[in-house]
Amino acid sequence: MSNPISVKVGSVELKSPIILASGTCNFGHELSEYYDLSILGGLSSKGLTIKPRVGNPGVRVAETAAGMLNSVGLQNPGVDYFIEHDLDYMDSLGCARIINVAGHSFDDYMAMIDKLAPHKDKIDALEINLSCPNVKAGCMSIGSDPEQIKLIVSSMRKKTDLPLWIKLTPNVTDIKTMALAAQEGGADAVVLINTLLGMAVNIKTRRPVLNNNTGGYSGPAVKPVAIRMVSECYQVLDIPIIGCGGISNYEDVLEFMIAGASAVEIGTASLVHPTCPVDITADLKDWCEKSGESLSSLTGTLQLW
Amino acid sequence: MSNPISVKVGSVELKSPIILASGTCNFGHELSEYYDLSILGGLSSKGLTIKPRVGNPGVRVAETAAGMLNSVGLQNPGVDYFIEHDLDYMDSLGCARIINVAGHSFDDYMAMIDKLAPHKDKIDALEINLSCPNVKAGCMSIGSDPEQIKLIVSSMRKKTDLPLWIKLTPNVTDIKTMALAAQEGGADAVVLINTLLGMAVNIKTRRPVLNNNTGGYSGPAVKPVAIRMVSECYQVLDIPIIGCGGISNYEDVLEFMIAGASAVEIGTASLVHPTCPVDITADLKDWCEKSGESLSSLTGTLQLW
Amino acid sequence: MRKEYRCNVVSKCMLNTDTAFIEIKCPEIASAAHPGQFVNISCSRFLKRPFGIASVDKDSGTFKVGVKVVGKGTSEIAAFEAGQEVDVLGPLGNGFVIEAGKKYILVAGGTGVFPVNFAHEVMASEGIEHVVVEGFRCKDQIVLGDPSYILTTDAGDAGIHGNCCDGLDTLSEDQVKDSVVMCVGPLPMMKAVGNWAASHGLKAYVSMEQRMACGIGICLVCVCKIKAERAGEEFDHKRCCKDGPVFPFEEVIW
Amino acid sequence: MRKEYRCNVVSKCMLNTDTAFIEIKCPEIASAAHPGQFVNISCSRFLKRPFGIASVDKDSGTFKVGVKVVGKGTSEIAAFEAGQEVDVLGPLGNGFVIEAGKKYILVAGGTGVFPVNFAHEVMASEGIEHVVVEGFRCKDQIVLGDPSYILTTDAGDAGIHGNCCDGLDTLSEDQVKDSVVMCVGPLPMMKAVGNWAASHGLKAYVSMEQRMACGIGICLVCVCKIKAERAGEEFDHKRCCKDGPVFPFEEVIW
Ligand SMILES: Cc1cc2nc3c(=O)[nH]c(=O)nc-3n(C[C@H](O)[C@H](O)[C@H](O)COP(=O)(O)OP(=O)(O)OC[C@H]3O[C@@H](n4cnc5c(N)ncnc54)[C@H](O)[C@@H]3O)c2cc1C
Ligand SMILES: Cc1cc2nc3c(=O)[nH]c(=O)nc-3n(C[C@H](O)[C@H](O)[C@H](O)COP(=O)(O)OP(=O)(O)OC[C@H]3O[C@@H](n4cnc5c(N)ncnc54)[C@H](O)[C@@H]3O)c2cc1C
Ligand SMILES: Cc1cc2nc3c(=O)[nH]c(=O)nc-3n(C[C@H](O)[C@H](O)[C@H](O)COP(=O)(O)O)c2cc1C
Ligand SMILES: Cc1cc2nc3c(=O)[nH]c(=O)nc-3n(C[C@H](O)[C@H](O)[C@H](O)COP(=O)(O)O)c2cc1C
Ligand code: FES
Ligand code: FES
Repeated sequence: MSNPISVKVGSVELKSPIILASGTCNFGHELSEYYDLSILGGLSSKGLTIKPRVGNPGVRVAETAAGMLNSVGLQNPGVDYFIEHDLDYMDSLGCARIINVAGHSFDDYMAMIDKLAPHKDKIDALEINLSCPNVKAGCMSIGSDPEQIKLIVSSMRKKTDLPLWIKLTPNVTDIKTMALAAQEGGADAVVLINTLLGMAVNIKTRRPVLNNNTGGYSGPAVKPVAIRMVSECYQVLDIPIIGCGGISNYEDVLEFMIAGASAVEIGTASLVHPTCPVDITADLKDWCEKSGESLSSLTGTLQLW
Repeated sequence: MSNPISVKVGSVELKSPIILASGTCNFGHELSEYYDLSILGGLSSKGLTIKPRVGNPGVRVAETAAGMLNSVGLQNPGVDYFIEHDLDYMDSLGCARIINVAGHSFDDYMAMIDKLAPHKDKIDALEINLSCPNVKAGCMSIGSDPEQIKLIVSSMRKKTDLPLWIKLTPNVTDIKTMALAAQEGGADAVVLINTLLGMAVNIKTRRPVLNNNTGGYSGPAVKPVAIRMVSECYQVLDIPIIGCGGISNYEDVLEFMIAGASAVEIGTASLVHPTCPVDITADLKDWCEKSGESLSSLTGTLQLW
Repeated sequence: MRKEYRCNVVSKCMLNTDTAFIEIKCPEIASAAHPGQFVNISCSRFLKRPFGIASVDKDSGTFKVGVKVVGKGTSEIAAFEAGQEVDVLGPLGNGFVIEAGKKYILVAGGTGVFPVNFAHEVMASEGIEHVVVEGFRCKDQIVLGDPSYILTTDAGDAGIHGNCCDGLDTLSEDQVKDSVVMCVGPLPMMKAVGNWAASHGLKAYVSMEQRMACGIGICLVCVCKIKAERAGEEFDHKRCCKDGPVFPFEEVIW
Repeated sequence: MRKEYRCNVVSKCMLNTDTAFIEIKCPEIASAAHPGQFVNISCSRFLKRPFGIASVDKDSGTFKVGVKVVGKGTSEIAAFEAGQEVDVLGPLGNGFVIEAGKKYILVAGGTGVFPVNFAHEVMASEGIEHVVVEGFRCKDQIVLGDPSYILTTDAGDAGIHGNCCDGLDTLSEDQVKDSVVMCVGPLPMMKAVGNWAASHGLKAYVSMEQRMACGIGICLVCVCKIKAERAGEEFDHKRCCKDGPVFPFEEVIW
């Protein structure tokens, strides 16, 4: 057992199950001042769109019990700028390069694949964020309509053989249907979960704390929902799952992997303790040493009652 | 302004917006040892079913960050036993008597109404819990199918003129559709929210902590989701909303009312601090005195951005 | 009316490396507590933690609990020092019924030694005849032992080599006869002791443990299977916190 | 490499009823800090809280922050006593550029007096010419005042009756000429001071405040509107925590 914490997500080999979640590590520059990112399994870029986006105005964060709401609104420099200025940097980090792709319409997503596919030597996987609230299909997002998910994933599949990781929204009645639709469309993996939709009210001003009214809820508070969704999907899927939502220590990582995740993403925890992935990595190695087990053998070992 | 904290939920007048949530106060006996329940707006009984239920076996609670999962599984003595042994007690408490009704099928719910309707002089409202996971309609619960909601509510409506408060599950893609369906069926109010579906894993045994595998997630952690749903529904509904989910202090009550609630329910907070409704009530009175406002005037004053 | 008390830790000592003995000031609880009852103590985690009342000093208005470290809450509580503020609910549950004129056999294993310590304290002060039998894994684990106790260790490095039942077997016929057995410990042990009592024609009471939330009977998460009162049903789910934690042995479905 | 430091509070005093001055030991931060930078300090709430560095003592390896109580986090932090453990990230952000040979006008309102105190401290010790103008609501609110400062109060019960700009207007032509203005305070005040500077032909820098999560530039929640670098675009959203908090006045879109 040379590296007991290495894992595989389909064809993608990761030297650790820890991936930094999109939107909580930018493109890696800032966190590189805190630790050597090559210890990570991977880093998922800030969500990118065809055009640059300034994101939402005003207050974008609200603290909650054991978590936070954000309404950044996909602020990003646009995919062209990213390719020119940040992709090489991400390539230099020494961990898997996951590019998070967002869009407002079917066409947006297709255009994004066309832009990124030519750079496939610098990309390990495309993480497709299907939970953007403003899409052609109408007021409901692509990520809560299985037909749309299948269509969009299968259309991307035709354009690239880069691994497609489909990141799903938890704000749905039945996550299994969405995950199965992604699988049928040809996804290589699903990422569970993006943020829960939440709101906080300022009782003095009687206005939402966030200028966008609602925001994405993340942090330890969402973990029980994420674990449940990972476990539900593991029972029906044939493709791997990347677990995400509230992870803040190595025990959380084990919990996600036992429930069915092949790898995990750490989001909000990096905002609270930037070097927590360093500690988690060390603790995971320690656990493997003590238990004599490799992490990858944990995936899906949960025995339901 | 004789009582600045009195509110109305449709035709039901409550001397305070505080209602104890179903399943977190039993039928009132135990909490009466801690405070005089007549200070409350109301008390919602433990969820009742046609037949007595022993509930789920084994471990039924898992602690989480800022909340807990429960898998009690509707343990209750059955509606007949309740009517014979507990209804008079609830009637004696001096606060509104809300009877929480659960079932496994359409027929169950109808039978429950037939049992309870004759006791309408001892009942202020029926709270219909439409988020039971095992119903005739198939694996999806009644509470996540608008057609079923409308059917069941309109059928109940024909059987009783007791106020029908429909308690909805948050585990749906679009809560507005569910709330509107309840309204169309003739509901007098909706109660938002019941618990989020969650899971916790014991990493040593590699089994779910709860013997029922999943459980209902409650406590401060769910508040942002609940507030968002109350606000969303307030924007489309004509009937009142009773807010619920994570309330643990008077500021939470104000937040829910500003977002659109006419009254609120306190659940898990009673498990952590049994007398917290006493403090919240005092703080609300204090707030009214200081602000010169009545609580009922707060409902729905949220000004969105 | 009952209350949730905001109390102070008055003293703390370690009984062994992972077990703390914590004294908390709360005159109301100290004066109302009966052996077998428990308290629910707050820490920084979301829910309170239940501990059997291990000792009471009515004069100083304090009570003690023994806390064995098994997880995050107990690590935190075992590290409390004098002055620490805690929220406490108690005394909770139904304890042991101790009647003058009767005689008792108290049996403890694991953290069961704490409630049994309180029962012994009360019986000793009220002159109620009783013997105490306690089982431990090994010598290091022995806490709150008393020279009058019959101690057993699985490892055999102190007291009688064996378990509680081996300890019980050393009692004289006289000690056993007409006694009431009270047992607190791990489930298998309580079952074995209950069966031992039954085989000697003795009435036994056991103290059940279950994960709790409220501790006061309103959430129904802490149930254990108890023989149904109504005919036709196999069992009832009774609340450990309110209907128990002490139940007659023969009513528990194991 | 940068680090999150686990530090101890060394001393705490109250500057007035709702403002604490807290000294924290962290040699790394003390030696690296520049005026205008801030630290992110943990409390029991989920996110850390940002505070401008108000003073540094490199010899003792400590720095100070002034904490005005406005909510739950600041109440908790203001109540910290010596010995309290805190997690601290810092020094964060881009501070004021202080150049030898230049002269400065430092202007503060509200909690802006804390970073300005540090700037004054550094300039005084390095012999850099500067004046300090501070505006308060009333006499009671004056904290960290120095006899050399020009103080203004809205209430007129101390110093000059008026706001910071009224204070600035009392400066001699000589004091104003060729100075660089550095301003920390509420938005309307910074805007007024910036305009005052512009009308006197002076370059001004302001320190923006926004709700933060990470404080280190990775989450993009803390942005403010800054004139776009690329032509054709109206504005960029720049991060207060990483690209700021100090920005040239003329680049901020108010
Ligand atoms: C009536 C009663 C009396 C008790 N008396 C004592 C005593 O005198 N001394 C003592 O050391 N321990 C006693 N216990 C057990 C003690 O409550 C648990 O060890 C403690 O709750 C574990 O908390 P934790 O945070 O360290 O463990 P974690 O495993 O981190 O806790 C997670 C959750 O599970 C619960 N939990 C974990 N183990 C147990 C358990 N064995 N029983 C009940 N809940 C558990 C916790 O309360 C918490 O809600 C008693 C339990 C009960 C029900
Ligand atoms: C760069 C910077 C420097 C600062 N320097 C100082 C200083 O030296 N002294 C001082 O007393 N205060 C300073 N503040 C403001 C201080 O950070 C807030 O007063 C504090 O975060 C409020 O926390 P709370 O929990 O008491 O308020 P709550 O309202 O309970 O906090 C809720 C959330 O909103 C955030 N928040 C609330 N008010 C502000 C605010 N004005 N600015 C930023 N976030 C806010 C909190 O951090 C928290 O995430 C500074 C803020 C920034 C951004
Ligand atoms: C500030 C912030 C920005 C985020 N931006 C993105 C994004 O651009 N694309 C995306 O797919 N997810 C985004 N997310 C979601 C996270 O990647 C992650 O799925 C979610 O926060 C749950 O994980 P956590 O609880 O560990 O944070 C963002 C989350 C936060 C907190
Ligand atoms: C232990 C427990 C039991 C519950 N039982 C019921 C029930 O029988 N019927 C029901 O409608 N809701 C039940 N609920 C849900 C609560 O009434 C409430 O909707 C939910 O817990 C969210 O509110 P809270 O965060 O204030 O607890 C239960 C909740 C808990 C924690
Ligand atoms: S713990 Fe709530 S009923 Fe026992
Ligand atoms: S607070 Fe995270 S980028 Fe500024």
